[in-house]
Amino acid sequence: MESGALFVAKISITSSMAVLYATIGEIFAERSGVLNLGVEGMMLMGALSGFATVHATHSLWLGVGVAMAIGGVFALIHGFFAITLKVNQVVSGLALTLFGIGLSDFLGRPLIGKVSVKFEPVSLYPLYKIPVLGDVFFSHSLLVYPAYLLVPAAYLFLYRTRYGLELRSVGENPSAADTVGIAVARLRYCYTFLGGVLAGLGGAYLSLAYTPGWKEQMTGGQGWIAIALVIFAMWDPLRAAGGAILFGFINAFQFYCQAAGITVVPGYILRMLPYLFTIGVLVIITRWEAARKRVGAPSALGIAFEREE
Amino acid sequence: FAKMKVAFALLWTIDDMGWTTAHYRGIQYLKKELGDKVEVSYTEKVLAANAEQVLRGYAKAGYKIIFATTFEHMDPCLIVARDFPNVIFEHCSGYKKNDTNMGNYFVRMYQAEYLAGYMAGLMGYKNVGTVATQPIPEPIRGINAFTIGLKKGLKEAHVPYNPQKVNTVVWLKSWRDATNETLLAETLASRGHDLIRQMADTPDSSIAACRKGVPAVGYGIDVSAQAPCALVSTEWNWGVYYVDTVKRVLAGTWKPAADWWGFDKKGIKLSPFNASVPEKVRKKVLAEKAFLEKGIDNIFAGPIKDQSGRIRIPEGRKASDQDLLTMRWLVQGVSGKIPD
Amino acid sequence: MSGSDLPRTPAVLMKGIVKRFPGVTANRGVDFRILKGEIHSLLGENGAGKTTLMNVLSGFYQPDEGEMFVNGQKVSFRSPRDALDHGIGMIHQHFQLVRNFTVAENIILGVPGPWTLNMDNVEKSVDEISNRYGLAIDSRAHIWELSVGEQQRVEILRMLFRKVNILIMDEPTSVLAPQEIESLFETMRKIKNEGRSVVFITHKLEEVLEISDYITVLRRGKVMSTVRPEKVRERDGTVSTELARMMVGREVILEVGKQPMKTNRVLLKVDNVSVMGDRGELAVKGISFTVRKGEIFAILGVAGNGQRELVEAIVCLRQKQGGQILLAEKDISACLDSIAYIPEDRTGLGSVPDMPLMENVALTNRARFSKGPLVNWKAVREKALGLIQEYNIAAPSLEMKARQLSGGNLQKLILAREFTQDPLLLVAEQPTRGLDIGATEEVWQSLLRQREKGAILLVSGDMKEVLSLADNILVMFRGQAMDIISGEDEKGIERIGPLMAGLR
Amino acid sequence: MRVVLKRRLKPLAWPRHFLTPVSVFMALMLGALLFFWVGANPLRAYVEIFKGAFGSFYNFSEVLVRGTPLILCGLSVGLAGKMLIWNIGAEGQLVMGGICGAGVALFLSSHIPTFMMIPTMLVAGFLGGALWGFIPGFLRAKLQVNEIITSLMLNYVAIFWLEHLYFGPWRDPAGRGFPGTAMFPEVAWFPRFFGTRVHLGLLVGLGAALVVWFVLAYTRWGFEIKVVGANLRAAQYARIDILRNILWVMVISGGLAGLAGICETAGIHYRLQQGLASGNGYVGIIVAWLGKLRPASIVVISILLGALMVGGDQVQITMHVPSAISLALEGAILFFVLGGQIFQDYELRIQSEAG
Ligand SMILES: Nc1ncnc2c1ncn2[C@@H]1O[C@H](COP(=O)(O)OP(=O)(O)OP(=O)(O)O)[C@@H](O)[C@H]1O
Ligand SMILES: Nc1ncnc2c1ncn2[C@@H]1O[C@H](COP(=O)(O)OP(=O)(O)OP(=O)(O)O)[C@@H](O)[C@H]1O
Ligand SMILES: [Mg+2]
Ligand SMILES: [Mg+2]
Repeated sequence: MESGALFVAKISITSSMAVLYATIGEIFAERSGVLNLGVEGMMLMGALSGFATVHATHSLWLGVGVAMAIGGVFALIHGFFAITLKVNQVVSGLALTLFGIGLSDFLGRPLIGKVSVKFEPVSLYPLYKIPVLGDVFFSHSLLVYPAYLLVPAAYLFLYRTRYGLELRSVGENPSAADTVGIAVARLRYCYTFLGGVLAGLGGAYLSLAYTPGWKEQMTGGQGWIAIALVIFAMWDPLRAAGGAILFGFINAFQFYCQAAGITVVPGYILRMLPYLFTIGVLVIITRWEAARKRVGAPSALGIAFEREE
Repeated sequence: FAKMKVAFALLWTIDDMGWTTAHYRGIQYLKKELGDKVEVSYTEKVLAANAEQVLRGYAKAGYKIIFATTFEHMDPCLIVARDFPNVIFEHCSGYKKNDTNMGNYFVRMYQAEYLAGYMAGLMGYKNVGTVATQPIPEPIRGINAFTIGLKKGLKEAHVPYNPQKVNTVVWLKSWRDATNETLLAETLASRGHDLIRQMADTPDSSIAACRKGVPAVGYGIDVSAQAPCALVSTEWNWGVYYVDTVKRVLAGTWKPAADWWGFDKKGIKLSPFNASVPEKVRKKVLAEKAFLEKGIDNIFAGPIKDQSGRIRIPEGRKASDQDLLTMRWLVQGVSGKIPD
Repeated sequence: MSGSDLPRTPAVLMKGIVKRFPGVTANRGVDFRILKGEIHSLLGENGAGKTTLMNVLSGFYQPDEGEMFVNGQKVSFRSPRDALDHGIGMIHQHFQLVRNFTVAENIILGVPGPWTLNMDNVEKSVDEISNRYGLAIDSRAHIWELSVGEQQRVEILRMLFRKVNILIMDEPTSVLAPQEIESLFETMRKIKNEGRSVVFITHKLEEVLEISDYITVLRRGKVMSTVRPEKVRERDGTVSTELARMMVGREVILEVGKQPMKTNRVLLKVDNVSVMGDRGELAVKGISFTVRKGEIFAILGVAGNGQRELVEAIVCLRQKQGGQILLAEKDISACLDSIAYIPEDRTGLGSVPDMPLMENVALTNRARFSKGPLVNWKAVREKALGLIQEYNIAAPSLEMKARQLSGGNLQKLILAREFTQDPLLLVAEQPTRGLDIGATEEVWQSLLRQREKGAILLVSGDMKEVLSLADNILVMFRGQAMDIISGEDEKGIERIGPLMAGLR
Repeated sequence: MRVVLKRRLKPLAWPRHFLTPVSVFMALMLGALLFFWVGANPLRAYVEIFKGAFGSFYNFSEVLVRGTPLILCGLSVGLAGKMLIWNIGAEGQLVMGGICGAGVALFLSSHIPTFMMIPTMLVAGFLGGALWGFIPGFLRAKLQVNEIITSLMLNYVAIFWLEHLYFGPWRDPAGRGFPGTAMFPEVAWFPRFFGTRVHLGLLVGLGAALVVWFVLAYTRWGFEIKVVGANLRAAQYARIDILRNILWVMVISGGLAGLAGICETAGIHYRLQQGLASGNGYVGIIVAWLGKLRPASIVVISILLGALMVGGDQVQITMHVPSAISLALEGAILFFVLGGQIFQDYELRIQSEAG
């Protein structure tokens, strides 16, 4: 029996990974100015294709790769509509979500209830021996550990590299970026694709590690949570990690209270809590950013770029 | 000679690995048994708002027997039944019927729950964690039967236990929600519960239990393929009811009734046991099952106390079907409240 | 300078450039040549094709016909990057800077280099260059913290950092104060002396004479002529009418016969008003003045010295911190209808570019054209047609979107719309910026006519405009009123330049 | 040589009338592939869909029934969309409308005269949705909090609240512990027409469409909404009270979705139960944008999507094709219609390398 606090900490991590990957991906896409509301659809397609691949080939890593590729390809559909055709990005993203839900549901039929190999928890050798932290952080499935690298890497990439600077400039002022010779459309495609790849990875985490197997709509709204978290995190990968885990925590805490027989608040309020909490934090953060005269959102988010010609 | 047309309105998809899959297996069974006499059709995802449309559509299309298989279909079914007196309607899991052409049916899942609990008790599991779904009489009855069986088993195995808390119930407030089922099962396993009772309509809580190295008891259909650690699963067995009903209609003997089939009519099943269930335990459970098959059901025979220790069913009395169908209290030994 | 008489190979040669837009041919076979180490001015009325030609040269547009040579080599640019690679960089009329980035980040943006970015190093080299060219700037400041003039310096620094050989500047002086213009010219000369070339686009002919080595005049997409400045300078140093005729094809004098008005009772009273700026600092610090009926009162200053904030407080777009503003003795905080405002930002603020002209006419007039909750669109249509006639606006139909109008025509439409409100006070902000001399003349005349009906608060950075129109001139610097000078006061007028730079 | 897309100065006029049909056709071709995938004859499938939707008076009446909540949700999203406010929360507003209207039907029916019953329920439904629209509207207007997220999050909250009510305090005491409120008294049932399930809600939807159209086209307020949507700064300049406009638009937008909620409960379910929140609010977003935010088009699109759903049920029955195909088709249609727009706004140009 694990101590309650440690357990909740640990499970907050495991249960938030899919959202975390998708959030980081969406941060990249939005930082480049592309608002992709199709995260739910991309995650589902990733989850399905990942599981289907593993089911057919028994190769876990191939499954992860395929999930990421399919997530990316789906993102490119949105990219094509948003970047090349310049249609309204909110609508295009919603269409992607619908299409993803419908298609994955449709194609995934024969796979429901099938079992295959899956990612088992692996304790990372020396690290898991660290007292307390070792168990919380380093005895997860192999799909969790990349996130530990991804989060700081994403942060450093955004703020400490030339490519990060270019990426941000494209989301802030594409025409300025264009003036200095940055290929706006190409970058937007790249990062939209990356967003899809990570959403696909998030989906694969669900279908290959967290709740192995395929079920229709198995993401259960996590794609939307990811989109909320991007704003919550003010487009910052470090804050996104914090937010995702916090969100996982609130959800886990709810069940933990029930299991432990603690009833402070009625159950239905507890279930609303993650959502009310998101709204609350969003309000606070927005106020805070406004007070600092800083708007976190990329200035050109959701706006198509077109060189006047 | 035209085949008789039989239709089913289904709650969800035929491969949801839970409620609807169980009905679908029933449909398959019906086709296998009476395929030469009937033509079968079904519609998935019949939500409350469209139930009337789907049922009416079948009635208009000349279907003779229409099964409406979820609670929310009840009222629409009643309305359509009134408009089509020559069509026979059967509604599953509700309580309304009429006197001419609509009956209802359900099966006594609690009997299987009782057996599963009994098995768990005999094996010495005294701190069960239950992933419960929605707080309506059906799961409540199941939890109670499971707990009654569990305590009986523990007593017979001479395992000391905390009479207030042998079965901890946590409510999902949903019939199916894979990620939260996983989360909940992991929470229970990590809190030291020694057996996870899955009650949701997907095998995910059993799967999560297996991953945590805790045995599970599956629900609805046999989950052993997905969750090898499942000791046993309690299964719906709708097929026999469907075959029987259609036969009665063909024979002209069908009458609207409120059917509630137990082991005596094979309305439910217990899956094969996991290899780890000892032979002695199996024997005892099967012996208990044999009673039920003979129609002897003393599961809710008094004295039965509720959580507060109050006697709910006094000595010498047995809960009536009416009591069972409206049950809103938990027996002693269950930890956790009925949420609202 | 010394090198200008030596024979040189052209740094850039453009031959027979044709660029078509839907419905317009902006360049109709332009030949253009830039020598090494020269300042080459490009002149022409609005729509002559100057910007288009330079957009072609800097890789933004692909020409439909024609060839380009850089240092004798044939080139074809697909994007600005290609042009930059050939050492050609353009500073646009609308600055192309990322507001949330620092100066150094903007400068390093798009410069090829290694993966990682060491901002300290970048800042150091930026400081170095800014010292060398006398372009003082804080390389760690964010763009949004900078004045327009400073932003322009960032644009120039960015090109210098990239070591461009051809620097194109599209109307760089239209946003600068006289002092700033002088220092810009200094920088341009330094660049030229290093053997690099500058293309300078402007509407101000005096500047052309002062700085250029060569002048090319475009008209309707064709080169009218390329001359040396000496050829178009009169003996007294003024611009010959020849140049204006080359540009517009007719005589333009740009003089308005302004008669002094009988000043009347006080209309607007601004008393010790302070206003916060966007960055949370006091942008206007206790300014007081009065405007009388029949007066054109000008607020003159370099952009970014608080004029914008003051105007926004008067027209009810911004809250004031302290003080009082009274219009005809009524407090203005109630957002009075008797004020009309012609904003500098014509497309962002003054109109809805994606709406038809008719709806744009209704924009500020909707109350006038409504009965109860309903808008009388028929009346709006009639009014709009009337305005188009009266103000000579070139618009084929009322269903046309506002963004399809040219700058000058859109400005006339906004002017006309605001005049119909019969306002007591008309606030006109940079009403002729970017307009050619022909359009400018029309706008000035309209303003003078309006003066007779109420009062005009003219906000401008253009000294010539202010001197031609204003009865009284308030010079603003860093949020404070330096002085108020009568338009008749010759001595006072001489002090305006220094006052704008903060010297009392 | 390369191919480039260039925006046209003016959208081409001639493709306007058949672009959408052609786009829908293309989407159906993609759908045909899906049918092939499951081994169904696409042509027959589409014939079945068509017959299922329009094959009989009864079938068509069901199309109208499905279309009714879509009209109201589409109007809800569309009105906010005119102002560039993204109301993703129609689903939750619908639920709140259902709850409030049901509250009236369940608890006030003895206090309200019969002829006032249904109007009162409509008002209550409107107010319920309006409240749920007010929250994101207020947060957006006053505090600039992103309304996409807040309205979306409130959907979950509303649905949990609904569940709480019909599982808990509002559960039918005679319902044997099953979830769901008691049936409304019959005075609270919306009248149905022609012996079909087409109910008063359809008229409410059509009426609302008419009102929204009139407001947008002819009133000053409608004009102001459009200005705010087209250029926020110009709206400020024109002294339009943006705050108040956002608030009112979100309140009315929420109210429209709320009407959808009460129409569904009082026209179809006659009680609160599982299945009130069945995605109509989300489909409303598609409806609004497929209808280009125009009320008349929103009505037409709602009915067409209703037809697709009813027809989709039909192929499921006759050809045993999974029901998910309707959803995939909706997504595909949305994509193709969006993409089809390109032919109106852009021209394809082959550019030779000049220079
Ligand atoms: N992106 C465009 N699309 C369509 N037409 C354009 C575009 N840009 C310029 N034009 C047209 O090309 C012509 C030349 O415009 P250009 O901007 O080069 O003029 P300009 O000489 O720079 O004028 P100004 O003095 O007003 O800056 C004008 O008639 C203009 O309307
Ligand atoms: N970006 C654009 N998009 C579409 N049309 C444009 C664009 N720019 C210019 N035009 C068209 O080109 C024409 C000329 O525009 P431009 O701004 O160059 O006029 P102009 O000659 O400078 O007039 P003015 O002297 O009034 O400023 C306009 O009538 C307009 O329809
Ligand atoms: Mg122009
Ligand atoms: Mg120009």
